[in-house]
Amino acid sequence: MISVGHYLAVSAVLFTLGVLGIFINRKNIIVILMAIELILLAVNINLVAFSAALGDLVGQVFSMFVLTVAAGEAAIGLAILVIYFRGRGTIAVDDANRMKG
Amino acid sequence: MTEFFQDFQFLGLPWEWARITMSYEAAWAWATIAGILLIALPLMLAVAMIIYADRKIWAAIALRRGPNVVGPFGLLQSFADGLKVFLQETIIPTGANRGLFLIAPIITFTVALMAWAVIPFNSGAVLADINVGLLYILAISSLGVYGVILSGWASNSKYPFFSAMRASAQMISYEVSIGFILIGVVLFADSFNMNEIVKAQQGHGLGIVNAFGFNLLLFPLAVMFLISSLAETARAPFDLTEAESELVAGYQTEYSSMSFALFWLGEYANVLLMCTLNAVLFWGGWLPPIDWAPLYAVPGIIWLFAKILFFFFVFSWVKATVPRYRYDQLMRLGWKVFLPISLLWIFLISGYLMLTRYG
Amino acid sequence: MTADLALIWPELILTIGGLITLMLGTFVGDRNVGLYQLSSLLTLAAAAAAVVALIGVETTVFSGTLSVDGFGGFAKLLIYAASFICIVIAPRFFRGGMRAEYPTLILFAALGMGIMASSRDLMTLYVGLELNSLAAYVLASFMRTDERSSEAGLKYFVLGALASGMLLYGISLLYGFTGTTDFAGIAKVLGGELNIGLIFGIVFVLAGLGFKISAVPFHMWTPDVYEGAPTPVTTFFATAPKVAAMALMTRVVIDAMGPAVGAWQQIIIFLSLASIILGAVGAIGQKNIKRLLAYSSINNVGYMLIGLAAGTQQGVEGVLTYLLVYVVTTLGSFLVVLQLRDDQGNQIESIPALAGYSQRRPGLAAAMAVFLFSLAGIPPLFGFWPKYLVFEAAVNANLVPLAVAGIVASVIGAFYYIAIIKTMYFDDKSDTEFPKGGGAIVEDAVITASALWLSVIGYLFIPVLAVLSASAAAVLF
Amino acid sequence: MSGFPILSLMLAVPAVAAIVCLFAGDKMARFVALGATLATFVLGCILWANFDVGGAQWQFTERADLFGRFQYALGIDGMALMLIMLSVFLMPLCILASWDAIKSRVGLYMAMFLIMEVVMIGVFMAQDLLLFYIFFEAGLIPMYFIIGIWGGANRKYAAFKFFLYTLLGSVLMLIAMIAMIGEAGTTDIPTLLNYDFPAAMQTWLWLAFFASLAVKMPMWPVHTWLPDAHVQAPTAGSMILAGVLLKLGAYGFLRFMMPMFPDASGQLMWIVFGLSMVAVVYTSLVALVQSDMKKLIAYSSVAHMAIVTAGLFAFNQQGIEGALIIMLSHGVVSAALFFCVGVIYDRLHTREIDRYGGLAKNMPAYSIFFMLFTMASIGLPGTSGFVGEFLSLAGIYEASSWVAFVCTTGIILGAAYMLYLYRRVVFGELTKDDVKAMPDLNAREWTIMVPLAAVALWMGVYPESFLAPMRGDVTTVVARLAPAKPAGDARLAAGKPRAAEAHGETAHGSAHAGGVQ
Amino acid sequence: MVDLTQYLPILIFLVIAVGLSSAFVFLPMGVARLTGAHKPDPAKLTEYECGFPAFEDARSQFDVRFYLVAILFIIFDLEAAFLFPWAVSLEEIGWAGWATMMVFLAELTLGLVYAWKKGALDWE
Repeated sequence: MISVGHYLAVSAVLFTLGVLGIFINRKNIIVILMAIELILLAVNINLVAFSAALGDLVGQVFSMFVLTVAAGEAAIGLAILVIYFRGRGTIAVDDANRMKG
Repeated sequence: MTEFFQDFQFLGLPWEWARITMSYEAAWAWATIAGILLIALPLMLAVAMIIYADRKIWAAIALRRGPNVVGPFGLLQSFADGLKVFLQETIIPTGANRGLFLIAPIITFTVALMAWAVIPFNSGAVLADINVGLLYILAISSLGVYGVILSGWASNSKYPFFSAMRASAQMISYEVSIGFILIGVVLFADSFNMNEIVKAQQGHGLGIVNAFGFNLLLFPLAVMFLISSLAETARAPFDLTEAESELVAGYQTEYSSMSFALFWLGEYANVLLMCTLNAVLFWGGWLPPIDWAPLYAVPGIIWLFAKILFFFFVFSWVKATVPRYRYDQLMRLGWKVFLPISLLWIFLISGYLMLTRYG
Repeated sequence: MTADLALIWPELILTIGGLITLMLGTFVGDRNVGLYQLSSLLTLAAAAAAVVALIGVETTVFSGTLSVDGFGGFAKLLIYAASFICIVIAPRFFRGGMRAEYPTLILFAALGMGIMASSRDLMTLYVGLELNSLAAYVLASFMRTDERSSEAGLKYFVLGALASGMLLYGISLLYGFTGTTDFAGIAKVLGGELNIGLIFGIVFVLAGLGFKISAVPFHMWTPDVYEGAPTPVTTFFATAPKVAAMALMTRVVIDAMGPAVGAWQQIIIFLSLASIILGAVGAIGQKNIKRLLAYSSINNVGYMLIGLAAGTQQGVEGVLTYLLVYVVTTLGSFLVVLQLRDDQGNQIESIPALAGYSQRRPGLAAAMAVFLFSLAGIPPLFGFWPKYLVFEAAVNANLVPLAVAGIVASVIGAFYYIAIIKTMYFDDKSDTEFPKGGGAIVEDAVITASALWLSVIGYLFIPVLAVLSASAAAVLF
Repeated sequence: MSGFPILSLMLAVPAVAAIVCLFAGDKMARFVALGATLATFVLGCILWANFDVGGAQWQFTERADLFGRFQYALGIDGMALMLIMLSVFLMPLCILASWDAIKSRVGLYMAMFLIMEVVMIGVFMAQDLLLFYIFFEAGLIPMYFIIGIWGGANRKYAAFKFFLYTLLGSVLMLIAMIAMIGEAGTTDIPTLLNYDFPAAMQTWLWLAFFASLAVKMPMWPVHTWLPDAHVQAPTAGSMILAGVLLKLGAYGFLRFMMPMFPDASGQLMWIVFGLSMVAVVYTSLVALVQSDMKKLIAYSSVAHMAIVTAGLFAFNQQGIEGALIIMLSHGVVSAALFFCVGVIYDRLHTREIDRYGGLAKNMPAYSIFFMLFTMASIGLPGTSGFVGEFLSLAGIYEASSWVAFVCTTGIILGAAYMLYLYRRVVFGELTKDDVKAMPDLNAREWTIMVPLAAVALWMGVYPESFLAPMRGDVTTVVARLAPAKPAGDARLAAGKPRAAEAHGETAHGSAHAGGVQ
Repeated sequence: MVDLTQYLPILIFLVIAVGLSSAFVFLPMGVARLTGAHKPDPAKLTEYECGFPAFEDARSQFDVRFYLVAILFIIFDLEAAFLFPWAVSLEEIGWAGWATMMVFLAELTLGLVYAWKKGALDWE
């Protein structure tokens, strides 16, 4: 039978992938957006797994909040990316260096 | 699951024998696989036949004869086409992403099949009787966008690309209104389980009519859902994704052989699915139209198929008669008409239910 | 529940007022700056009045997810005041580019920050935080055609989202291993044996919150965002969200993690020291004044964390006083930065261009000098007092090495502050003209008032501040 | 005088004047500043006149609970009175000294000086630890501006160095103060003076205070900011810096470190002695080779302050009284010397010693005053320097003969470099044309020189007027230190009365202690 | 824990469906090689471009309105996620729950109004 530990392991892997995706990726900002979604996905897996294990609905309600907020976040991220792209003409991570110091 | 076994008994297979000779798990597994094949294979057959039907209806309205050479009345036309594409060469353009290019049709077709897992063909005759069946369908049909957009992207060709962009924008636009429309149904049925939704329609209209659609509150939703399902499957008059004059053949332009055929199969499977959803969600599914005992003698699956065929006829009829929308009109309809109306309707329906049922 | 609604009037007012402002902008048009400006300012004033009306109430609402208390009230008043100023100063900065979204977003951010400050449940914490962050991301990239603005927004978004992700991951672990999202419930469990899951949860939550208050090592976004964002937005970022995030951090640390001192104190101490030192060192050699103020904010956050690290009521009082003084100072200094325009009306952000500023605009230069000395914590300017309070709390909590390290690093900090004063007062006049009449009366009044307050006059307010911060901090203990 | 808040008034007059100056025109600012400083001086004289010598330790106390956590508490004892007098006396002279020399941003300049005055007398008046700290630190800001804006070519560097050095020192003192407040539970200085801190804590507190005050003093090796600051500061800035600001450190030693941490002072006095010994010799030698007049005088200040610290840590009446007199004397004399440099700097715009020579011929009055102050700096009997040096050396000798020996060497070296300076500037042939063209003192310069000279002589001839108010306080400190006082190596023995029938002088030793009376 | 066995048929279905569609894609490719229909040549493998070689990369910029639609979709579709659990629990949560959701919908509508007035819903 699948236990909470298994879910935790999966979510930890996803979370790590997401964080690495943000830090290692040097090419495309869209990938960063995806990595962020991956992190939130990991969180949701955690929340739902805990919720089920604890027999407590709070985790699932929380995951709904995460879900919707993630949607808002993705929308805003995409919007900002679009205006960034329109100004700069590139979405490469390394090109986001107009400010230095 | 017991119900599941029982409901397939009418097919005359010796299930009892299977249960004697095998362990429960093995019998369950074989029965499930058989059930899946019983859904998938007839579905493909049905798709072949409705492509033929589509062409015939269209031809008839245009006062043409349609396919009439292969087999009696041209009945085998689709099979001939199928055989032809099967033997064709699969061309993958040099600039394409090979992997994605081939995965796209697989996704489209897989997804088109998967949605059927929760469709109730008769009382309890569901492959997976999950409590969030409707959500599952929403989720699976959303995945269809991936097939479209991947095909357009992977082709690395202008027309497929534009077509894919258009198609996905169109699909997600209408998905929004579909989502809100379905809330209305769920409010009335008080369940996400497809079977429950069907059962909730028993005697819904004045105690005799087995359909949500005759409810004055739900009828506008039924109409909007029908139109949205046309748009969602990119059927005429919303077939802008493959508007030949602008986009050649849409996102499948670069495809050939069986990969090409898979898009067609998937598309028609989706059309059938949408017809089924119309039937199940608003028009009583496997219930007879009138809540009158003799009618229940006819197996539910027959009623369902009849309703599906009716809606398919409507689809073809519309395709043959309604002129194509412009893209801006299409978007306008989705965002400025259906979305506000469905938002309003959620308010109306939930308010009505609070006053009458729960208040 | 209806009774609960009467206790969240500030939030309700902000929600409704925000929506009204948005609709005004939508239907009346962006040209009518005065109208939506007025509605947003009235909203903030009304919300602040509601907070004042609720003084003395100490209870929880909505099944204990939000608390109505003096601590939240203190933070909210500060947040609303800062937001108020940031709305007032905007039209002159954006000139033709002012849109109704600006006050709307500020109102929604203020709403989110209010929720942050009064949350006592992980769920309200998250919702408030995100409401604030989402509005902030958009604000950062508010000047759509400006490359730096959009880049600032992008960086803020990416790192902010990462921070929320980490925070959430920590929250999910805390929830899973304590079985509740309620701060008090969490504290009860943390009072017992700590397992690895809980430790990870605490670390991730603190890391996420560390991002929001821009504590080192989670500060990377701060200089870029401060530099790139439009100046009124930077002003906003440097003030209100700092208050909210710091209040939230305090609540989480004291209320939810209180019993697990061993687990969080080390982290806070590390964050604090790293922020103080890096904030001070990083600022040296900066040529852009907004960037420099960003490092200054990192540095100051480090000092606030000293008070938090003490974990005592005295420490929290110090943090609150610090926040208040810091907000006043920062508002003042950014208002001065806002007035730096050349004769074409272009914004000037380069520090070398400030050479000889004291001869061109003596009043503004004097005010800026007051703000900078105050940020550096040099007596007799009032910036000294909150620093004293946090150090006192740390010393009394037996964190003498932390206090010593912090105070020694403050000398490094003083170096770059006085370097700007050097530029303004000692250097020969630069070519940049700073035409007069740059500031509206309101801005001049705010600058004058805050400069005066931060000079010796502030000391007269210590008794008031002490009562305020003590009654606010007492809620947590 | 009872009840009248004269101390607050003394703070208020220059503070208000400073604000007025900020907004006034150049000419107006000069007169406002002069008027305010003179008014403060008059108030100071009233203060002295009403000071009850031998009365309560703390007089003119004012107390107002304005700040909640600490008090607005003012009050003075004899030491503070004398140092306040020094400040208010020097201030009008400083304003006069910069009357013509400062041409740009006069209002700001005058405001900074007036703030400086507030801060300085505030330090001496403060009866609350935090209030003291605030005043103590506040001095940085106006001095930073004075050096940085109106200083010489390298003024920015000097201003930075001054600011950061002194800040770094004083922040450690702040931590110590916090710990003291936490331990004693009060910020009231008179209470703290009698509070016995645990011995282990005393050591740390002492070291923290020492770190701060040693920089302020300045003691070797943290004195390096001083020559830079002096050289770059305008004349009046140097005057006030040498005249008063350096005394803040010594005041801190005497007010806080010694009475509050007597045990630690006893244990760690070797640090002070060691550093003082090095300083007195080393800085004197450095002063010998200076080619810049101001730098030379700055190093001489460091040497003098080293004698002050050594005298203070002698832990006996003579040593401390001597140190106090040196402080006062040095306040007057070094300010006067800096002004002397300023006078010729205004004329020739250089401080290079080699650029001058033969001034005795064309500036006789100037030469006389310069000579007087040089002698006072050396410690010629009859001038203020002699009294202090003699007393403190006597005290030091009682504590340690070796330290006394080294300090005496320093004083001899001091005579060497000061006379060498004087010879090169004033004597010799008047060869350079531009030097020949220099006029003698004008009326304004006379006005400054005369009071300075008068006080230097007064202090040398009748020091009792200055010692009397302070004696009681010194006794208190000595009593407080007595338990911690280590045995000296001087093997003092009470002199044997020659015979009972002689002049009846029974206590020759006590006459020794009394010094020149 | 929730009984996930209900979902097992779906998993099996997924395996079969993927197998079936992969077979449909890859089998003809093999068959074509066997029958000799597989005869690629460069002209055949170029992408369709009305008869002449492609001028530029097909994946160049496209209309920003598509992004706008995507953003609107994310917002509206996922906010609907709150409606699903609400719709089936109306009985338990009563008028308070109903009113809360109506407030939420009202705000959502205001969002729609805003997008509408700003022209985000206009394709032209």
